[in-house]
Amino acid sequence: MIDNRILYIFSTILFLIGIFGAITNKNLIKILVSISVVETASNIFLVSIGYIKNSKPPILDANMGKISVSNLNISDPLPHALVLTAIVIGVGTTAVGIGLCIRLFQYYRTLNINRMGDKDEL
Amino acid sequence: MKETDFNVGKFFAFLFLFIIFIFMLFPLFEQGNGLKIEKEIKDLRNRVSFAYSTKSVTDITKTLKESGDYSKYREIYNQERNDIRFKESANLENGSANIVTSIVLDYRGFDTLGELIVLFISIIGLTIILSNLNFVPFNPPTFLQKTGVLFLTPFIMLTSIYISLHGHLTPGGGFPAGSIIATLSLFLMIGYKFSYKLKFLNFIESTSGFLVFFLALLGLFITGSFLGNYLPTGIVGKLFSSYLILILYSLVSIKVGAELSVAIKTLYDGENNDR
Amino acid sequence: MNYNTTVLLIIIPILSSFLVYMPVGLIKKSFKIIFLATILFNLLFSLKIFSVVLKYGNLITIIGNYHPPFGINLVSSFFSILFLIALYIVFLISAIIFIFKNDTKNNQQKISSVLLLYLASFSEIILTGDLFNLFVFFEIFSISNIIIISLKNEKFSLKGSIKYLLISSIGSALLLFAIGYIYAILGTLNLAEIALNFEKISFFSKCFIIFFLMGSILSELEVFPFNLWISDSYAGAKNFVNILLSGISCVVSLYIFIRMFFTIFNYPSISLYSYNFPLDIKLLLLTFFSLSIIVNQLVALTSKNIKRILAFSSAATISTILFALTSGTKSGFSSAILLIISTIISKPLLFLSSHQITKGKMEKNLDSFKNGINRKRYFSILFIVSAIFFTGFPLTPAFFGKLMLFYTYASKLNYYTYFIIVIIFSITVEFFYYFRMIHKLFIKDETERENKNIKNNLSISYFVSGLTMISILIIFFIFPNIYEKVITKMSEEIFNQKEYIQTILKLGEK
Amino acid sequence: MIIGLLFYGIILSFLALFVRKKYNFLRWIIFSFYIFLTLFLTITIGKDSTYFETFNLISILNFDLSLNFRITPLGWLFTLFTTLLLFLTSIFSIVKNKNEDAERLINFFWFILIISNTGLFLADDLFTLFIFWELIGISSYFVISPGWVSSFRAVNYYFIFSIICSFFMFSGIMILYEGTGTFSIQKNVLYFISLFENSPLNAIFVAISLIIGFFVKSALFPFHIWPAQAHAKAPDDFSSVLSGIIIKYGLYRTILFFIPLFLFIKEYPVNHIMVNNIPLFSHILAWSGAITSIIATFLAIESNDMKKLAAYSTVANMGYITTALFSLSSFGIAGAIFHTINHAIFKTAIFLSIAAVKYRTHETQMHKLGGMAYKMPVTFLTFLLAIISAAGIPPLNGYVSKWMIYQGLLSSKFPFLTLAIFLSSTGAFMYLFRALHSIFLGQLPEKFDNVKEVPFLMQIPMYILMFLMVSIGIFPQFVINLINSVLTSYNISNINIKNSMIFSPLSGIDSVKVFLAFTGSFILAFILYLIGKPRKHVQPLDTYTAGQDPADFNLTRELYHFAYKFYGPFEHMFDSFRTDTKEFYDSIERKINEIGGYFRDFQSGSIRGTIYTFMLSFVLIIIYWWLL
Amino acid sequence: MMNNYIVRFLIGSLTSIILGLLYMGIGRKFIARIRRCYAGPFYQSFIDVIKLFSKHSISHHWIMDFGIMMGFSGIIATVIFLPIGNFYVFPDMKGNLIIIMYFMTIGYLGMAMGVSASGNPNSPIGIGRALALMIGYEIPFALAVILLIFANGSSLLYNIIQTQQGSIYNWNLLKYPFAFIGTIIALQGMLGEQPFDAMIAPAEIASGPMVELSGKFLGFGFLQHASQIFLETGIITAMFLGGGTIIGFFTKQLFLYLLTLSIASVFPRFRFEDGVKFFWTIPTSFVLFQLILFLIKR
Repeated sequence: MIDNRILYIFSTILFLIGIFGAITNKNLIKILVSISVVETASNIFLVSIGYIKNSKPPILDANMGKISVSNLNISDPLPHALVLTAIVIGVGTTAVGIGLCIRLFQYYRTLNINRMGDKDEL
Repeated sequence: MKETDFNVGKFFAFLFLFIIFIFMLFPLFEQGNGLKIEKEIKDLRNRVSFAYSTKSVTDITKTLKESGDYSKYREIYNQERNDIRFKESANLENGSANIVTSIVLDYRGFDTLGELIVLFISIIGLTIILSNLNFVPFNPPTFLQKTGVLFLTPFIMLTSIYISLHGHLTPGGGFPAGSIIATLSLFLMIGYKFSYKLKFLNFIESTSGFLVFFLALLGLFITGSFLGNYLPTGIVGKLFSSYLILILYSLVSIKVGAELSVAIKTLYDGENNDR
Repeated sequence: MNYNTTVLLIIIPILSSFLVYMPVGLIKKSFKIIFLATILFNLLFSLKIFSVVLKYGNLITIIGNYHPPFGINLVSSFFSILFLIALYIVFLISAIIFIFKNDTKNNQQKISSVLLLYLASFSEIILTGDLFNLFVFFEIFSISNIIIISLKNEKFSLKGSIKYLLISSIGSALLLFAIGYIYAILGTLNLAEIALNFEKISFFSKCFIIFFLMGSILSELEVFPFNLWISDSYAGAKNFVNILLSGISCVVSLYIFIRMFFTIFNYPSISLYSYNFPLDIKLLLLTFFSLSIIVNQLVALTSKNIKRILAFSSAATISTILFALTSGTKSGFSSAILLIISTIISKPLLFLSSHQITKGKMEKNLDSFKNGINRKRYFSILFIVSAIFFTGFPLTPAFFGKLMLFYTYASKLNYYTYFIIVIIFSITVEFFYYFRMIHKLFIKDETERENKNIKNNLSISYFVSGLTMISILIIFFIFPNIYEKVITKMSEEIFNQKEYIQTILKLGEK
Repeated sequence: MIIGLLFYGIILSFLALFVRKKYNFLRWIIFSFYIFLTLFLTITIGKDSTYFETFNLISILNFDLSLNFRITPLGWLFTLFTTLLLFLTSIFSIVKNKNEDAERLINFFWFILIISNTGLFLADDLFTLFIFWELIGISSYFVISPGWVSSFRAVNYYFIFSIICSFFMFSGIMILYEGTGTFSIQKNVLYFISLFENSPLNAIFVAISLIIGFFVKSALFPFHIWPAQAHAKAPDDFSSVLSGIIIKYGLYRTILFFIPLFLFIKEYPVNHIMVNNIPLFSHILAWSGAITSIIATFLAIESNDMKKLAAYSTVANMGYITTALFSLSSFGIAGAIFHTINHAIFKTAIFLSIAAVKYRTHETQMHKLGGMAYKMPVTFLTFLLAIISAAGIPPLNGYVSKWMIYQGLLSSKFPFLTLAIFLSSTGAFMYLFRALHSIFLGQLPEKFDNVKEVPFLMQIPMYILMFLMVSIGIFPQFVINLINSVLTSYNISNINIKNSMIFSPLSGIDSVKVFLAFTGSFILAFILYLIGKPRKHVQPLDTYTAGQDPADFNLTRELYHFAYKFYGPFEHMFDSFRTDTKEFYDSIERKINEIGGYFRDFQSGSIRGTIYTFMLSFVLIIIYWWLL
Repeated sequence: MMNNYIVRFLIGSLTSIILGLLYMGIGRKFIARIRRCYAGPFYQSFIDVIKLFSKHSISHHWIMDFGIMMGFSGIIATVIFLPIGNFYVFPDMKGNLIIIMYFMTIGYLGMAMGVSASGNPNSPIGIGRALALMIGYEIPFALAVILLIFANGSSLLYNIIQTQQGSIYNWNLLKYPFAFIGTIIALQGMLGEQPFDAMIAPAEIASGPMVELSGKFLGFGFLQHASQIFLETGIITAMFLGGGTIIGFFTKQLFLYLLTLSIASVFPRFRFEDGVKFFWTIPTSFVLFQLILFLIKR
């Protein structure tokens, strides 16, 4: 029942929820959280590409025995590798974001972006 | 946006996102010719990762070299090849049982090194941004925290070492192991307010990073291309099988552990009160 | 031809950034030398590679002994290496300024390692031949941008960097979506192979890929709806950061745009046709970029802060470059290259000299330019010369760029010719606010107390870097046919996608 | 040899820049020496149009850009009279700029102006024309506001207009270049004419791009506000150059392009709308000239600043010239060219005398001046002769060209255009007399009692100009022969002239006999004057104050000088429909600033706006694509 | 050939002065008759001129003398170009209309310059009013001139007169009646007669320009006014009444002058800006109507 299209639709919905959160939230931390939601949505999409119906994980271990060219019944390993990197990138950006939030809070005494002096001196 | 028309903003946001949602759905329900996302994919035949999982990249490239056209690798996929048996086949291309780790460190190793730098630069960024910021110190550790930390630390240490060493056999590898080490240092901070000096952590971090890249650079001088595998690959499935991946992944775990603990330390009690 | 050592261009800076970051006593003292040594190494090594490229044509570097469709590869072609050399020169200049300015004493070590990683990331972006690798290093590039902008730790730089962070993280998510989509359909991540069978993709997925790829690059390219971060980050950033931002960040994203559109989507002959939703991509891009030109120029006209004016004028020039590229003809491309050359040369100099002129003043708006000619005579002359070069005085590269631009839109582009009015509007506005600034230099400032003793302590680094840039400007003014050969060769290379694929996938010829 | 001249000029300009402040006059002597050199060379080269000279700059990206020059009769004529007048103003400015501040910069940019002036007129291809055109735009801008405290506002309209017109011209050139493959003017003009057949849309675009330059540079109707502002702020001797010469460049370029076009259409009106057998487009241009002259005249009548008055009169004269030019009759075109020359001469005379008055009194408001004639007779005489020739009164040169313009207009049956020209020329007499009265005649204010005549060096150009006005007025045949050579080069029928007797289809005049008539009647009046009893000199105030001493009613001579609202009631007639075009441009500027401000605030708005617009723009692209 | 011109010149100028003064005398008698009182003999104006030239006069500056002389010589120079009957001072330039219109302005300029040099504020006010009025009546007059030039294809008065020879029916008066009416009203303004004499009104601005003139300068003013009458009536007769032989020409001129005087003695004075408004509306519409008729017919 679960095939690529359903996964694709699921990840787009998650993506849009993340963006909706990023747009409508007032608090900066909540925005950063919703952005990490967006990151995870893209990661999920990336993993869902490699999904093959009732296939085994791409790790050669005892009970799988051998990998033969003819019946290669494992899911695509490449997206897994890509996701590994994408997660860390998500972490990186959120880390820097949090640092900036701390500094902004220390400056403006509030995290509500509307009151962060939008009419500054130009 | 003023406070009042906030929910109007919400409505509009919803409208925009609905339009984008429709746009994103078009590719699925499109009749026109040309490739598109199918319902489900049968096998890895038309993908590059078929060669990765059958560890047959070098001899595919050898056959392609004669024909001179590298773009026609899909036809050569169904050539007969001896299959890889767990704990028997030896001296393969990279000898790691976990194919994902083989891609992560061997076939597309450069991405992981890039990822390493991402983490490195974001932590430096964090320290630069939060430089000389004084934090409100946490209240002293309660009894519960002390005993809990005391009880948990050995087990955490054990799992992180296990994960980092078995990177090429079981899922997980350098990055999860590093994050576990970081949690360890967090517990120590919470429990005993003890943390290594920042200078020491930075030193470990930069040396391990330097070593990772240096070893990779050795590949260039020995095997003629950067990140080339100059160590023997051993028997698939054994603990000591693909030596280069083993070394690299352990260094990565040390580096990530040191880095994340630096990050946690700066977030925890600021940079300057370096006890 | 395989040439595996170009990787050093990327690895050496990374190794030295680790070295520079070590809190060891020995390195603490000598990290400046290491820093400059790596940059010089990069510059010289890229010159050597350039000579090899001239001899053997495009070079391919294989990483990990796995040939391209499987492993990651770097491509160093005539077009990309020249870009690299130009960017290294600008980076060297801003690095000199950064090193010899001794105010950020404490974390100068950390910042220099960030800069080295910045250097490694943009050289990787320009050289890479793999899509996911481009994404990873593009992320490093944008994170380092965020960090550099937020160096000054005061209101504007923080706001600018947080805005930039938000946009670039959403952009990276979009880019990931696009990469996943391409991999799902074509099964490969290698740029050459994607270029080879990009035609086979169906119409809507092609639009999906183009839109999502564009989404992530455009925010870097400072096109209007996406460039909301410029005004705060340029105004707040330090001076050498402005030079980096205007000189390198824009040009790198331009390179990605050119590489994406011309080699991968094979832009001029892209076939985007579907029965009920025909997409005329050229018209869409043209209207989009002309809108952004107009808006950027208007904001530059009406803003008061000097840095903001220069920032938006550089944003407008980049939209003009994109405007020229969308014409898709050879002359359009050569005008784009000419404008890029003029931006790379004169924009950093503008920032440098305007910073020096408004050094003493508290707020950096137009009035602080007053009486510049006798306060800081050397830097005002620099400012005037670079402004004239930037706005396209006859016989300067910018002038030839505009000449070619008019020529492209005058020729057989039927009703597109009337987009030229946008260009005329932008040139007039540009001339106006540049000459207003120059005019302000000459005006006597009443408010200034005549304290004769303001010794303008001419910092050597600014003097030297200003001198080098001016000499480059003059050379380009006197010998225009230096860049003529370069442009013809570049346009040939860009416009035949086959040759790019040939070098990587060898397509049957021995 | 022309290129040698230009390079020599550049070297001299830099040399003049480095001369120290003490030797100011040395700088201006170099300046006037250089102009004399150009004048001498233009005369010696003569009119043979085979003289071709090229200097290739670079050949880049299949463009071979080169400056090449050719002596065309029209170009030669324009160079001759412009360099002559520049030489005269340069003599005048030697003394004037003795202790001016920031005049080092003025001298440098004025030098560039002169170089590009000769370059422009002798240019043979469009690229050189464009380069010098842009050089003029920038250098004249810098001379007008050379860093004085005077704000940038006064001159920004002029600056914006000149950039717009130079870049529209650039796009026009590019379209032509794309068609013909070369920049040379002859080929491009022929191509431009043939363009109307095969791709009318492109042709109209090119035509508009060239016409805008003409409208802007010669300050026709929608753009007629910049001369007044530019003159008020320009250094006094430069304003004579500004209105004598710089305002003619648009005219020169239009003659190059549009006269052959309209004449061609006149012969073969294939599918063009013809209004009493001239193309509709030239009809519109003629009418725009007429409207400009009327508006400028009424603005001049109102203006109280003498430099603004002279500027508006320049705009009015440019209006006559355009109307005459686009009536497309041989007399009309000849009259237009002759009137450009005459206008340059008497306008320089007016401006030099105004500059002389300002040099001595540092005052430009007319009602504060008065009675200058009693103290500065030579300046008064030049101003009087200039007024007579500007109003077109017979013995002097203004009349001959106005007469030719009337012949041209009447012979090609334009009743209402002639009426408009006639209205504005009588109006011209009104404001010119006002200037004469309120500056030179009437009561001399106390504070100007010790005003002396301007030094002799400044008087030399005035004498030469007076001589020029009178000699051209009496013996116009020398100038008309030159104009005939220009007409033959455009194969328009020549004006038949037999030593100072001009025959036109409607009537003929002999300017020598006109002069004889005037001198005869003057002698008669003088004889009558001698018959009458000798007169006694009396102080101006005696009769009026009937013997009482004005001092004890504390009335000063200044109060008796009626000059402030000279035509007050007349001006009130036009109060109902007084549209101030400057107000119109200011509103445009405010609008642009507003929009720019809106975007600027939008840019630096709060952080949340960023993501919102990011997604919004995505949606907009999709909607735009869906609508497309 | 030279003396031939001098003789012709003297004939032309002296006739205009003498006849002008004659018309003024007859006119003065004519107005007295209308007002039912007695005026001096018809040669009264000759006596005034001789008296004025024999009295001492005062001047404020040599520019004043030069100006008054220039004014008078301007009018005389215009008269030279006027066809007196069929006698022309310059045979090869038979009365060019455009020259005449422009020469008239010299007269005004000279007078104005001399008078404003006198320093008296009243005179420039008068001159300002005169010039403003001039722009008023020049419009209908110019329109009539344009009409006639279009009608017979040449701007020489000689040709205009030739077309009107023969019977009274082909006078331009009958061919273009409305144009004639417009020009008559314009003539009223040119001569500065009653409805439009705000510029020299003695009651308002102490007779405006003439306030400082005394002795021979006032004499010059008189002569200028006299030859101006002769000139303007001469032009109108040439244009509309087909100037016949010498005597016929003079009688027509007198008739026109008396016509203007009769209008003058009946109407009060216009304010000069209302005068300009009047000129631009009523007479201009007459002549315009005639011109449009002519254009439609052609």
